[in-house]
Amino acid sequence: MNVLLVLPLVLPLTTAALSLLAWRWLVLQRVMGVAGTAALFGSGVALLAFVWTNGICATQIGSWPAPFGITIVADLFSAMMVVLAGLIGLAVAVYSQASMDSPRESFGYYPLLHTLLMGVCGAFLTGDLFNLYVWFEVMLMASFVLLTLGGEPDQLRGAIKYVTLNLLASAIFLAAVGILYGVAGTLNMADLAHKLNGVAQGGTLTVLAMLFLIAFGIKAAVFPLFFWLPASYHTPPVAVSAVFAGLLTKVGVYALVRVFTLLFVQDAGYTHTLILVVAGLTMVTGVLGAAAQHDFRRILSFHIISQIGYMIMGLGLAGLTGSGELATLALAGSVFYIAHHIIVKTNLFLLCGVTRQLCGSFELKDMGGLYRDRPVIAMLFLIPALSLAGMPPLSGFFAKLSLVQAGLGMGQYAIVAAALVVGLLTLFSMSKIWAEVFWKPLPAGTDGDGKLPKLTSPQSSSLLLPIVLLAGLTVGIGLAAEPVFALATRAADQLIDRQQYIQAVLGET
Amino acid sequence: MSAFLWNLAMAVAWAVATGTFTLANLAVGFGLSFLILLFAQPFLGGSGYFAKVPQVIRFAMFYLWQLILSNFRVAYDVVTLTHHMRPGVIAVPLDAQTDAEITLLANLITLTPGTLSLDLSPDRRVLYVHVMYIDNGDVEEARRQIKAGIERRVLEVLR
Amino acid sequence: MATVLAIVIGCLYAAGIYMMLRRSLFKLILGLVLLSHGANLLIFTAAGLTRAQPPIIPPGATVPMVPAADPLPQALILTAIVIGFSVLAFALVLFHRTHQTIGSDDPDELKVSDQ
Amino acid sequence: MGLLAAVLSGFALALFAPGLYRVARGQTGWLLALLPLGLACYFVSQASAIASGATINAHFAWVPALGVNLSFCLDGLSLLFALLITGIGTLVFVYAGGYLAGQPRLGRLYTFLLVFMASMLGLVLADNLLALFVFWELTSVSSYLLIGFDHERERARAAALQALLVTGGGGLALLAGLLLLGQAGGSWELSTLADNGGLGAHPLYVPCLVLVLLGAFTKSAQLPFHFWLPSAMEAPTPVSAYLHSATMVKAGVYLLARLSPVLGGTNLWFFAVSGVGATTMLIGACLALKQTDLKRLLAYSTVSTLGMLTLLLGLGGRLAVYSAMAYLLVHALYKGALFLVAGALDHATGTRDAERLGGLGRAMPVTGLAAGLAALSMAGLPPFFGFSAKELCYAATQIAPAAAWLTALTVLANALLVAVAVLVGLRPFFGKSHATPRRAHEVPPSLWLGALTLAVLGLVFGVRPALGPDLLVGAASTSVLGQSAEMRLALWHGLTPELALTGITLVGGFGAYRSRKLLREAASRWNVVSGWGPAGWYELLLRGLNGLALGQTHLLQSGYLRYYLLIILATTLGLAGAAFARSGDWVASADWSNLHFYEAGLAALIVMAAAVALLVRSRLAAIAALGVVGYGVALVFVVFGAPDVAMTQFLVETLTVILFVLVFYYLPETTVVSGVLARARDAVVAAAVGVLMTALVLIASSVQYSPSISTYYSEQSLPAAHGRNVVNVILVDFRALDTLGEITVLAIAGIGVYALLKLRPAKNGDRDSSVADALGTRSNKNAGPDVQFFQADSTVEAPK
Amino acid sequence: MILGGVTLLEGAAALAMAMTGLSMFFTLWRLYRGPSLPDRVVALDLIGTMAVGIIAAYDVLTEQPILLDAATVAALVAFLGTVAFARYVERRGIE
Amino acid sequence: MTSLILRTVTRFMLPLLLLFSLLLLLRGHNEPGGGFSGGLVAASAFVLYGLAYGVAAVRRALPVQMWTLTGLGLLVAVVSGVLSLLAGFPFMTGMWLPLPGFNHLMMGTPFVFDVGVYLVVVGVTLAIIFPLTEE
Amino acid sequence: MSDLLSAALLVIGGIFMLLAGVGVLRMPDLFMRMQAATKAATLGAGCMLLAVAVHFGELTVVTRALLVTAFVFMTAPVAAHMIARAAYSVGTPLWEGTIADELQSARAPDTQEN
Ligand code: NA
Ligand code: NA
Repeated sequence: MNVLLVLPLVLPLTTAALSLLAWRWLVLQRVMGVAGTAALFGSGVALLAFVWTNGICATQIGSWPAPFGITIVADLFSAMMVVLAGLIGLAVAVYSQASMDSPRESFGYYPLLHTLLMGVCGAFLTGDLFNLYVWFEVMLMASFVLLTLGGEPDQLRGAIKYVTLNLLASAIFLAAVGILYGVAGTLNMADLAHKLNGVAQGGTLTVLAMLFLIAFGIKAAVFPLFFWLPASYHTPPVAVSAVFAGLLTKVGVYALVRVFTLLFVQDAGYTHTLILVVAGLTMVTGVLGAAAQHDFRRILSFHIISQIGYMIMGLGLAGLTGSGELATLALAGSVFYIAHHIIVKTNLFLLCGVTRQLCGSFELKDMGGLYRDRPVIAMLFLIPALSLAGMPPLSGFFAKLSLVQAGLGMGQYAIVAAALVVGLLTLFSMSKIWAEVFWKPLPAGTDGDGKLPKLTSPQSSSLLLPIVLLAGLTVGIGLAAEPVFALATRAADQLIDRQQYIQAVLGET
Repeated sequence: MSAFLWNLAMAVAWAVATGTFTLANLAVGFGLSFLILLFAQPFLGGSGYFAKVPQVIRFAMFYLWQLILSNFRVAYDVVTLTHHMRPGVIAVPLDAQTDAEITLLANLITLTPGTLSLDLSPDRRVLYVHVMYIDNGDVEEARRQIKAGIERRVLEVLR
Repeated sequence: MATVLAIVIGCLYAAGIYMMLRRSLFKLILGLVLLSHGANLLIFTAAGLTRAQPPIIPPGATVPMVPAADPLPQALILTAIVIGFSVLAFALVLFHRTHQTIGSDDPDELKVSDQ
Repeated sequence: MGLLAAVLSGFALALFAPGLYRVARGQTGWLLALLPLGLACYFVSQASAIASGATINAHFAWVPALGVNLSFCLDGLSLLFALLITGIGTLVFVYAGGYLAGQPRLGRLYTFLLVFMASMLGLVLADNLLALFVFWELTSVSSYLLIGFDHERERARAAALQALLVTGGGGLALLAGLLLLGQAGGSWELSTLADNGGLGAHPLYVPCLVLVLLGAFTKSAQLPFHFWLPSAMEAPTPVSAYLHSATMVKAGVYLLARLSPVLGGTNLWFFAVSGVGATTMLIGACLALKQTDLKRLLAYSTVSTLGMLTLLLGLGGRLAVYSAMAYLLVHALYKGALFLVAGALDHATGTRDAERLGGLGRAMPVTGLAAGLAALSMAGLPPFFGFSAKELCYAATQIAPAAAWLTALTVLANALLVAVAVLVGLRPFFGKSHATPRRAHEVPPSLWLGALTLAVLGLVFGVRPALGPDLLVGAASTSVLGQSAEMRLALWHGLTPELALTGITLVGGFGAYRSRKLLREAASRWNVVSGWGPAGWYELLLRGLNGLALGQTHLLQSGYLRYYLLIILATTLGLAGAAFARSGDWVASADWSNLHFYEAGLAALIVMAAAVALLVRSRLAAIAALGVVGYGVALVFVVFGAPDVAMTQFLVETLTVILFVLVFYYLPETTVVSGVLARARDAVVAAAVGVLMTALVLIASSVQYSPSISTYYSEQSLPAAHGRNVVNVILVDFRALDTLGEITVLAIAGIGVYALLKLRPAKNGDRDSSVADALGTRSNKNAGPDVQFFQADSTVEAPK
Repeated sequence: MILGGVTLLEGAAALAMAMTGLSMFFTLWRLYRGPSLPDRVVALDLIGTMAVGIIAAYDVLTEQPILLDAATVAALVAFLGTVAFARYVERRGIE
Repeated sequence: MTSLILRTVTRFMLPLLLLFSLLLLLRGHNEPGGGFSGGLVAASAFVLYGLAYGVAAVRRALPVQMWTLTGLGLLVAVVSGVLSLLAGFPFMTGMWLPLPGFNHLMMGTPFVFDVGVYLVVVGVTLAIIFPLTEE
Repeated sequence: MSDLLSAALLVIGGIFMLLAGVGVLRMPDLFMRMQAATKAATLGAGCMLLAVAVHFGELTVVTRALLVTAFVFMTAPVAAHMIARAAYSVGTPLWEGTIADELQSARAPDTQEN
């Protein structure tokens, strides 16, 4: 257990350090890139299996008992997130073999990827609020560098906004942590939950909750704090966009879920209603933003925002109910949605990169002809695209279904209506891409005779392997939704039953 | 120099032996060992160390006096309303040759209120000094004061 | 004392924010630095100030002299300072390169990437 | 098991269709038709059992936690639909092979057709509400892909999108409706819901009904959602025949029939369903006559007929339901046939303009025969099946509330449809021949087989209802009604009012046919109005959506960093302020006592240095002032017993200043100054943030919910961690993980700075060229002005 | 406010701190006014040196010799910053 | 041409500062200091040397690559934590050995960790500042 | 006795500091500001550090205090020299009362080249 819990931190960091030492040996870095992420994925799966059988488990770093040391703790939710991080890391590492240019590779791409994953996993696993800040910064710093790696003008333009707004979020987060320590005298989240239990509703804690909502809301890109995302996600190489799209905002969502199920539940009538309002507005503004775009990656970027709305919708619903079947259903919906979304969104970005290689552009108007000439890629696109829009029987349908069921069950009709309408608009958006990129003939004059270039064999296998894998998962999660949903349900149960978490971290209290 | 190190080491040994690490005790140890070394000089072979000590002390007194004097002069100008300064940049031809000599000289000049080492000529022969009080506007006199005063004494100590 | 420091913190935040809103990348980053100073002082102050000995155990003792300052916020601030420095170093160079590339210090010139 | 296999076999086969097509080429259609044929045989074999009141059930758990299960139930209603789907499916597969022979992407068409067929089967067999929805959505998607088969044409893509959005939108309403239904009825199984009886009194009834109806009406092209169906005629004809006349568009009708025991029987049901149905029936028929394109004629007539079916289901009762089932069957037969004929005509002549076709009977005798039979059935001439079904309809309308009005409307609509039947089924084969783009010729058997089969069945079923329709219609209406309708199909019921109405219909129909040009002219004057019809609304909605999206994006994602910051800060202030405002239990005490002069001085120094940094013009002066702020903060740390922090702060501050100097030392100082108002606004926001932070710090230093954990560190530092500097022990032992993360951040920042400075894109590389090209050369040549900071000239050597 | 201390030494230390602090404000004014960049660099350097002095006086005032390390570092970095700034002035010129 | 005075003083101060940085590192566990401030002082020393003699001179004098230093530091830090894992304790549990010959002086993995911090700080600070000066 | 000595050193140091502050405020040109300020401040800091050494008297503290003092005295003139040199080379104006500038005349020929 001690080993399993820290492997998701130790493995990427070791790989990153070794990659730094192998600064000049690119081949070695590439091999370690795939091997390291594969090992991370494997360790994540082992952790998930362990938590599934043994319940929430924790290890006290440095053997210092909680709440004095830092606790690394995995419940099903965080273990699942680690698995997904490993999966996305692996997919992107394989994809990068063919898609990443060697100048970027030789300026630290692989160490950066590993440290990014380390930050992400750390954020998922830590049981300490300040330590969470540290992992956020690890992730953020790695993302800054990955975003700017290459230094193209658009990358720099986007990065300024990305960096500034995220630093503002960090500053707010740090201030909130400082004040929380000031009033509660501890940083361990389980200990905080334990100590804040008896604290009166509202007041100072609600103000603090708002600060955390803002700080994590910026990271999660919710309305009206999402500006950094559409400003930057379309600028780096596709592999980078893909890993960002899959993981970064989800860490913000994870943090929101964590603190708003564990710490800030005293004033749920206020805070969680607010979350629900934010969820609805996020869905709508995100999807409308996508509708205004004509660039493949920008459309996908705005859809991330829209989807974040769904993820926190379950959180808001669950908080309003407190406990019981509907709360579990709502939160399970969020968990399921996150898992589904990470796989699907990453895949869409990866596909977007392939279409870019074939058509030579990200602009819809300059693309086309892929359905006629590359039916396999077209079908591979259709799977995540339809899943994103919530079409049955793919993963997205069940994710949306559970949220809508919970919402209707609680009589929260407005948010359900928003969720359904936004689903339709997402479908509209995906069909726009489908019609323009796949159905429409390739515009003449772009690449001469309107013929698409060929991918070389090793190139195409490294590009398509992760796509096929992720598409298979999307279908698989849909067809075998029951086990995944059972996982989500148990994860939600653990989140709602705070005592389990507190007990696992603090021991007998 | 080794004699000085010996002296120092013996002072520390004294402190260890007596078991009290205070400034006063160290000073006592230093003084005692200086005397021992001074008397042991014929047995150990000659060293410039003992000749240097009075020079160093004399230089320190001189420099301290300069420091106090010029400080009062500058302080007077700082706190009074009227300016009595007659500033100027003068070139001081150097007798000092090694890096250490030049650096020490320049730093000591700078450290004294009223004079400031501005620049060294590329051939290291001339040090340009900003002087705050050129008495009676006599540049040559100011130059002489520096050469005869501080430079001579520094070189005395170092050579 | 906490009151005075609280006001200082407020001033640092206000100054930082005001500078970030100016039309200059340079001032933007200056504002970020002020903000991180504010955050560090905030952690220090919010945890409860004590005009006390450093939390260092003197020779012969087994615990620090009483009263000693709370060591935990100090450790947190140290971490935050280092992280802030890393971020700042990167951001500075990023702004520098952007300035070189765009040829302007005005953040309004960065619009293009959004539209 | 049989039902599951029946549904899944289509999906499974779909995967292999393209591969099969590569092998079997022209024979693929025949081969694939074996699957629906086999399934049809299977359903036929179950028919007698079903008719005797039995059902076949199958249940497979899928996602029980969400109520989604693959439970199937084959009853009379499902059987009727399943036979239509598989039977007509068989003919369509054969037809498609001939119609699209040589088309390179025919394999994919087969795939989508198979997916559609399987989904449609699943839809009508599903007993689980959510499984039904799953298949419902799958039909929408496969319909989208099929309508867009000719995807290189803009119009085909637009039509596909339209169909997808309209039916998809309805689908989402349906989802909500079904979920409410399940919630209200306490079960996800249709059979259980039906057993539990009507929900008319349930508080959720109204929203539930409205949402379900939205789903049904969009799918079945009821007004005002009908417009997607004519547009969908962009699909290849086999698709139109299969999806858009015989099966998919009837899914809505199926749903109404299926749910009428649960949701029917109320006034709302009656008014909503039959009202919409009647309107659709009439308007559809009117619009049909306006058309000259064969397929659009048929499409509008389908809209009209779907309206009539809806009307009948809205009326409810034994007769209405029975007649609806009968008419549903007969419509599938004749409309399917006519679509296939229209396709054959198009194939043979190269045009689908009804007015440009004529006298083809000699060139295309078999097709003509099929067309004639189907048209007569459609017109309702005895002894065709159409006649008996229409009689039943008239009988049903006459006993409905507002019988006179409804009957008149039905007769009027039917008369117009008679005209359509003549126009489509008879006129092209009689009279003068016209010049056509292609020289007319008889089509191959694959193209007439389907039409002829369906048309002949229309005649046979009319004459001998016992051969099938009797049983099917009876069983279907039994499942809808929950009891037997106790009726039989018959050609002759005596001299009834219905017979008279049929006569009127026929006469009126021929009149309308004769005067169709006049009618069209009259209708064209209407265009002003109909231009604003639902299709226009759709366009308007899309344009409005686009405008809204652009406007919103322009407003929010403006590209101006300072607006982003302002919005985020305003949100922070708003949320925190609101939280402050709604509860007054927070304490913040300002404590001025016990303040040392040097502390006050330090505070003043920091604030003033910050003010200098803010106010001073020169950039370097601001940097120096920033350094002073840092030193001041470090002194605060000194004063409050934090030497470690102070040391680090001094070091970091100086390095920061050096970095600032290095970065900004040659940049020109051209700063744009905002206007007075903007500055005032920014100042207000900044001040508010400052006040907020001050308040928070004051609260934090006066509120203490629980004692701090930090005494532990002081006590354990020496004995357990062997260190006297507690802060350092925390950093490298108690909370070493923080430090591990921290040095990782530092290392990444190092890479970042290095890469930013050393890795640059080629200057002239345009943005669109591939990254590898743009970054192909590692160049330091483009690095700004060539200034060396440390070393003005490199003549100085390092010392030995 | 508590001004000064009880003993002579405390009084002297407090006085020294007060005087140093006051001159820090004067220096800050010079930093603000300039007029030339070197003036500002001088001001920054001075503030560093004054910080060393303040720490030393505070050491005596509060009997905390351990703070000397902070003074050492302050002295080091004040020097480093000034040298860096001076190198900058040489390259960039006067403002 | 940099100032002779600066160069002379720098040459004198470099070893002193490096010594000071090691002192900070070594005694950090018991008195103010530690890997981070120690590393920064060491880096400052090199920066000062760079200011006086030019970056190229520092590069010539420092035999290791910045990335090697950084990677090595990270690796040392991780390994110091993993050691306890191998012994069956949680990650980063301090493991102490008495230093033979010294009373009360212990050598432990937290110290090794601090050495890792020191290496990373030196490597990164130089990796940040030197390329910037070569702009 | 040592208390008296360190108190005196502290006050003297404070006076030096104050002189530095007033000097940097009042002197008419950069070079004289430096003359007045940096040295006074260095001496002031030195006095205060000596006061620490005298006050505590323990070896560790004394050596440390003396080392810092030495460090300050070693670096401060270098820093002052660096600024002055840089300031002069970029043409920072001298006070109008300046009576001689021999560096200017020495440099005259090569300033033409630049
Ligand atoms: Na930060
Ligand atoms: Na507090």
